[in-house]
Amino acid sequence: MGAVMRFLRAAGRLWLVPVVLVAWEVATRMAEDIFFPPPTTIAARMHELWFSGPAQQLWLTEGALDNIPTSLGRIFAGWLLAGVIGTALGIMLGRSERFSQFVDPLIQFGRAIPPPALLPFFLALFAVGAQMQIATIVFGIIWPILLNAGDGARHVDRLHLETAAAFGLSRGQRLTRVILPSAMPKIFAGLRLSLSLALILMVISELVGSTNGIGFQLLDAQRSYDYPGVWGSIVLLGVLGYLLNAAFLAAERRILSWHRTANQTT
Amino acid sequence: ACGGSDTPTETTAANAGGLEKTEITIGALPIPDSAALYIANKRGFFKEEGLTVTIEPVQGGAQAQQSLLGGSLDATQTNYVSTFLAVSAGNKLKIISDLYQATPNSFNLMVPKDSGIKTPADLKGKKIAVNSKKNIGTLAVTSVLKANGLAETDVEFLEFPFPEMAGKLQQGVVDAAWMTEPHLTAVQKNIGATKLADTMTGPTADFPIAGVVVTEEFTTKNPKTVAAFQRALAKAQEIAASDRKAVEEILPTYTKIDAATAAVITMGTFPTSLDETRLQRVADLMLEQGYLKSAISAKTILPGASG
Amino acid sequence: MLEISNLTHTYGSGPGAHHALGGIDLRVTQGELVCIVGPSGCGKSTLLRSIAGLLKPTGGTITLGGTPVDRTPDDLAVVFQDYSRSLFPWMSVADNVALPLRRKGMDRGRRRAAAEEALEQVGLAGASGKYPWQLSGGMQQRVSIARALAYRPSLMLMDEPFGSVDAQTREDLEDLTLRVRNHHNMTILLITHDIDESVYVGDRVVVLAKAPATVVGDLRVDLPGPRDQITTRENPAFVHLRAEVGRLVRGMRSHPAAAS
Amino acid sequence: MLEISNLTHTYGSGPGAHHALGGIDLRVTQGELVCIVGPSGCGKSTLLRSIAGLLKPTGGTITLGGTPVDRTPDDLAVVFQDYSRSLFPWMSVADNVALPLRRKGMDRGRRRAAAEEALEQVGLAGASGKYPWQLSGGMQQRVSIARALAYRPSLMLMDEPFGSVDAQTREDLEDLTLRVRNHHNMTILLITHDIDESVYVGDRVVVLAKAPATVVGDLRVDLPGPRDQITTRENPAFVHLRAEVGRLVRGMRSHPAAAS
Amino acid sequence: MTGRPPLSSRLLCGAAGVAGLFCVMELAGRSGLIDPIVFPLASTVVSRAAALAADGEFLADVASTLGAWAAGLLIAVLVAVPTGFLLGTLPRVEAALRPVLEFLRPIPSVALIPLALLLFSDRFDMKVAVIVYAAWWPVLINTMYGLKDVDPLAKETLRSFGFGRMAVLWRVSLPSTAPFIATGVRLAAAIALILAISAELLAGGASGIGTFIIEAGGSPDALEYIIAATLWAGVIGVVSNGLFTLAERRLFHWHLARTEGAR
Ligand SMILES: Nc1ncnc2c1ncn2[C@@H]1O[C@H](COP(=O)(O)OP(=O)(O)OP(=O)(O)O)[C@@H](O)[C@H]1O
Ligand SMILES: Nc1ncnc2c1ncn2[C@@H]1O[C@H](COP(=O)(O)OP(=O)(O)OP(=O)(O)O)[C@@H](O)[C@H]1O
Ligand SMILES: [Mg+2]
Ligand SMILES: [Mg+2]
Repeated sequence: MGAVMRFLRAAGRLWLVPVVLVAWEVATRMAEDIFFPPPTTIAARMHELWFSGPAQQLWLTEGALDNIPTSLGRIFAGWLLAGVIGTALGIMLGRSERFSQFVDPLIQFGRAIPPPALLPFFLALFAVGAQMQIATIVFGIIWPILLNAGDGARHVDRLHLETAAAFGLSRGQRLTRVILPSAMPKIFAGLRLSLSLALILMVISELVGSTNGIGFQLLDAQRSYDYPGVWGSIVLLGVLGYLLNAAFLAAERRILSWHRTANQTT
Repeated sequence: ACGGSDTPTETTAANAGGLEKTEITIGALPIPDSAALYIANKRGFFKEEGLTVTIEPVQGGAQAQQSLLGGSLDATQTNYVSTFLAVSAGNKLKIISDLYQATPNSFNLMVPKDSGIKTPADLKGKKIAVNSKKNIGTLAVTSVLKANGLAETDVEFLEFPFPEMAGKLQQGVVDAAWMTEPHLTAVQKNIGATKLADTMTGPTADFPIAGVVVTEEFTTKNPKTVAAFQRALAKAQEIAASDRKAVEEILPTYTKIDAATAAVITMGTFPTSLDETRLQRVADLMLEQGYLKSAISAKTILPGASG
Repeated sequence: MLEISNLTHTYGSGPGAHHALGGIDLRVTQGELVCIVGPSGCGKSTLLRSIAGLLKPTGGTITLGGTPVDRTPDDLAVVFQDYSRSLFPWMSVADNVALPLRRKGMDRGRRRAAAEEALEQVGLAGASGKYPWQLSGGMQQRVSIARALAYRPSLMLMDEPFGSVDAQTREDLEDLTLRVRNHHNMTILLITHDIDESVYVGDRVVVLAKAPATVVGDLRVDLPGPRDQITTRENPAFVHLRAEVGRLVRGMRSHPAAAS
Repeated sequence: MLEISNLTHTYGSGPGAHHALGGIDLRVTQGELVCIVGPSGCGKSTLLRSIAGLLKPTGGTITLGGTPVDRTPDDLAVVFQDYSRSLFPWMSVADNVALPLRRKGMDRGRRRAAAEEALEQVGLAGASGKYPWQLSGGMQQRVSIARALAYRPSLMLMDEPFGSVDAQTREDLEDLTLRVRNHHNMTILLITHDIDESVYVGDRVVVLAKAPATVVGDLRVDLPGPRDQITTRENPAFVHLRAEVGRLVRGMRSHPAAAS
Repeated sequence: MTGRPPLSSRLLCGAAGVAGLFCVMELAGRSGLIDPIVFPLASTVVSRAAALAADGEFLADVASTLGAWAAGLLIAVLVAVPTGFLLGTLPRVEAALRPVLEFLRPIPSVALIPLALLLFSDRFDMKVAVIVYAAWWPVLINTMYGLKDVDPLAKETLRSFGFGRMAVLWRVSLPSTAPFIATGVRLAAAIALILAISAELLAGGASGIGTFIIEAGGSPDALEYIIAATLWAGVIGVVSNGLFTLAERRLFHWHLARTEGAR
């Protein structure tokens, strides 16, 4: 009963989706533009590309099994790495004025460099393939985590830090018990931004020297003038992004429960 | 499809020839292929026809075609393989001028110094760098492979921009690279790479490479403008075809190729007329290699024929 | 144990500067409970924060057990005036209390037990699983007292620790503080605005004058121990001392009051 | 003017629920100053927040001037217990005080003047250009009192408003509150832990019992007006009432105390 | 608050950091760790970049890119902050829009450039549209998360004085969220610059750093040109970030004072 209700409520929250879909379908059918195929055409193409496989493969095609898991693997590897490195570096930056003085210009510099322009650099450092792609993803998405973590760590409530100091908490305890939790909401904002960016960077990293992945398929469809295919890839990215984000929010709700209730307005 | 025709066409008083549109923005790649466009502009051939032409650098054919349809470009340089692919996908495009045609050694397959690969037949199972998959590069390399008893599936094509290919060869990321000028000359000089094969021989000898494309709508709405443009560009093609010095002079003005390099690179030829049978070769080879699902007549991409 | 000499502090600089401490001298011996009273805004918290090493005073010296205080001394606990902001909202009440105990090398079980015990002592036996923001103001204040008491520091600094609780609870907490002090021979500095309280719990009452703060009175409280809320407060010596402190705070410096 | 009947409130639900208010009945007439006392954590702040419309009680009704309170009533000012968090750190002290006056449609100059006047009344004449975080705890508390007083609301809710200031300032603020109340005929509800204070400033003292809170005593304070810190507190009626409230808070319900 | 290092020491330390990286890169190139054919020497790149600074054409390119960048960033902020407030304060609207927004967010702006080309006949509009699309997310997300962090007691204070929802938003939520929004804007500024260049790269155009890179692509020294131009993009990023940081320090001194505690 509770589960049914929950399901219905979840479905209720999605009401805007069918509305948008129908509007999109109508608009594209009226426009009759080959660049803007209607959603049904896109869906058919997506089905053909990825979901028309045999039952024992969960109806996934070879194309799907070839491209989607590889891409997802790259995204996760890149995102996790970026999360760990970004949080660590960000907290160092936030807590150490010295350190931030030295590396801040480098960080601001790196941040402003278009990741595609850095592909040659990563290509030089890493073997082509997963390593280089993950490096590109990490480089491209680390900034929101880094900046937000730095910000969060810099702006911990003064009295919290003084309490920690007064009770002689060790550096490690201060970090894990005080600084990290209070920067956590901001770090999560960064992580959430980065998750979507990871999808984008995955596409970019697959544009050069790659032989598989969703980004590669997108590029392939683009140069074959397969517009439904292009849109199909875009929709796939959107759906993946939505699912990843939903999973992320669920995790966040658990981890930041104190934050939500502590700050809820009555 | 959107917007292209909405741009208000300005008809100035100076418009003697009754041109429908006197100001044209054309996209061009910063490579030798588009030299005639710049020559025509510099020597005032367009002006003589009452046209004001703005040439804007673009990076690749596909995006430029989108700009064409979106209306930010009126015409653009394109390669023929892209054009046929686009047309087969339902885009209504017309080639109004031919720009560039391959000559021997203008598009070569290069291997690093001391490579174990001595003949194209050794490429089986190897990795080859091309600037874009499903395009002239793969088409030309595949025809070389076929001539040597290999198929397209016997090798792996990887995409890299031309400037990065030297590095990839050096690092061993790829075993061979399909390159064109000025990178061909540079790669030989810098890393001592050697030529494995000329890809513009046999079925691809004198292969048509690039032309000027507009939308079909543009040709039907602006026939006089198109004709004026063609006349002006033909003059420039004539010069480019007959006077290498003219090309060498113009190259450094719109690319970052210096005069010294311009003097030594191998250049293709600049055809002076638009020839249906030559273009048909491209479509036929594409059909043969499976780039096209069904035959396309080159006539359909020439002005006049409604496709 | 604690020696403060000619301590000065100025907040900010230039025309907006505020001269908060104007040369404070104070010696506190081991095991003493010194109450500090003084008008609002005179610099009591500033003094406390300097002793805790949380603020670098602009002048003077503080030594603790012979070593100058330049960073937060070891084995110190503070009950902050702004107790609600000094609790960590992401931890349960018990975790807040248990957190500093890690420094003492206690294992999980003993930390937990010590926290529960301290919470029970301040009358919050049932609240250990709650979060600070689920508690009333007075309860939060008691959590922060429990945290300091459970830590059993050798020096405890308390900034108006009993301001938000009712009279009954306040008395209980005063007695608790005295008990814990006697039991563990702590040194305590306690800031309060309640003159009765300062005399009741203090071994000495130090009176600060308004900005910049200086010591204008330092009274030894010689009341027969163990103190008791009813008998002690009835003691004539208590009544006298209370009046004395009251006069000092009001700036009347021991003159007999004209009215009443 | 204010009528509360059978007000109940429960925080949370399920096994962790906390039953804070257990059926409160209270009537306050226009111009009255009602003091609320009760043990820490009993539900005083919860009651106040319900009246202010900041919290939706789970049961019962509150009407103000005949209309039920379902959102924040007009012409109300609150002095929060957690004063430091209720001041805006990005505004100067004067701006903090002047901000609510915008609601009164005052122009800039008059807002400014009113803020300066209120700050002076609470003894913070020089602090108007400072930021809240540059003030001591007691000064911050006075800023939040000044903000409420300057607003001249018809109903004022004060949650332990004088807890962080010294005795002298406290008396001044008590008298100030009484003066302002008489002058502008405000209705005031004041939560305090100081029993003397409750009797001194209150027209009535309402005593709440521990969780869930219920009214266990409602005493009318019949002291000859105008009150005076010295004479009023010496009045035998005052002493008697104080003892009475004290007994109620301690849960002894008017029985003569056994000890002492 | 006390003892903030003077600006000169910040600059000095920063310069030291940059010099350090330069040396590492140069050494990596000279020692053959990174083959100069694959990635040019740091000194080569820097001298190219220095030469570009005197190149009027390149400066015009930079100006053109910056124009689109500024317009795009401004619009993104103007759209994202109110939207963030709307979504942050109206949970129902947020719940309804979330699927659509979360669907749109991971769509690579780079993949959208071809579509933007179809929709806009003006290059500048196209660039700005793409920039806005990519740059508004960080501002939006940071605004929404910042709103969750507003002290409820501060909001209640204002409400108790009878202020309405809008007033509370304007006077409490906005100021206390502002520092976090500012971080979002700084994130967005870098993304906007990236998108401006990418859009120029993919779409071509009369001028812009991206266009410069296209032109350089045909050169045998293409890599050096491209990386030198990229270097300038980085420098623009550092400068703009410095300006933003300065502005933030001025605007949010209260935030720093309250939170820059014992380290
Ligand atoms: N947000 C909340 N969630 C859960 N429980 C709460 C919450 N706020 C208050 N309580 C509980 O409600 C009870 C009453 O709290 P309230 O703040 O009204 O007490 P109070 O009488 O004001 O106490 P004090 O004098 O200490 O301020 C307390 O036991 C507290 O634990
Ligand atoms: N961060 C600061 N910046 C500037 N001035 C400050 C700062 N902190 C405190 N002050 C000033 O220093 C003086 C002393 O403050 P302090 O907090 O020590 O007072 P206090 O004696 O604790 O008062 P209270 O009893 O009200 O808490 C006050 O006048 C206050 O305005
Ligand atoms: Mg203080
Ligand atoms: Mg309370």
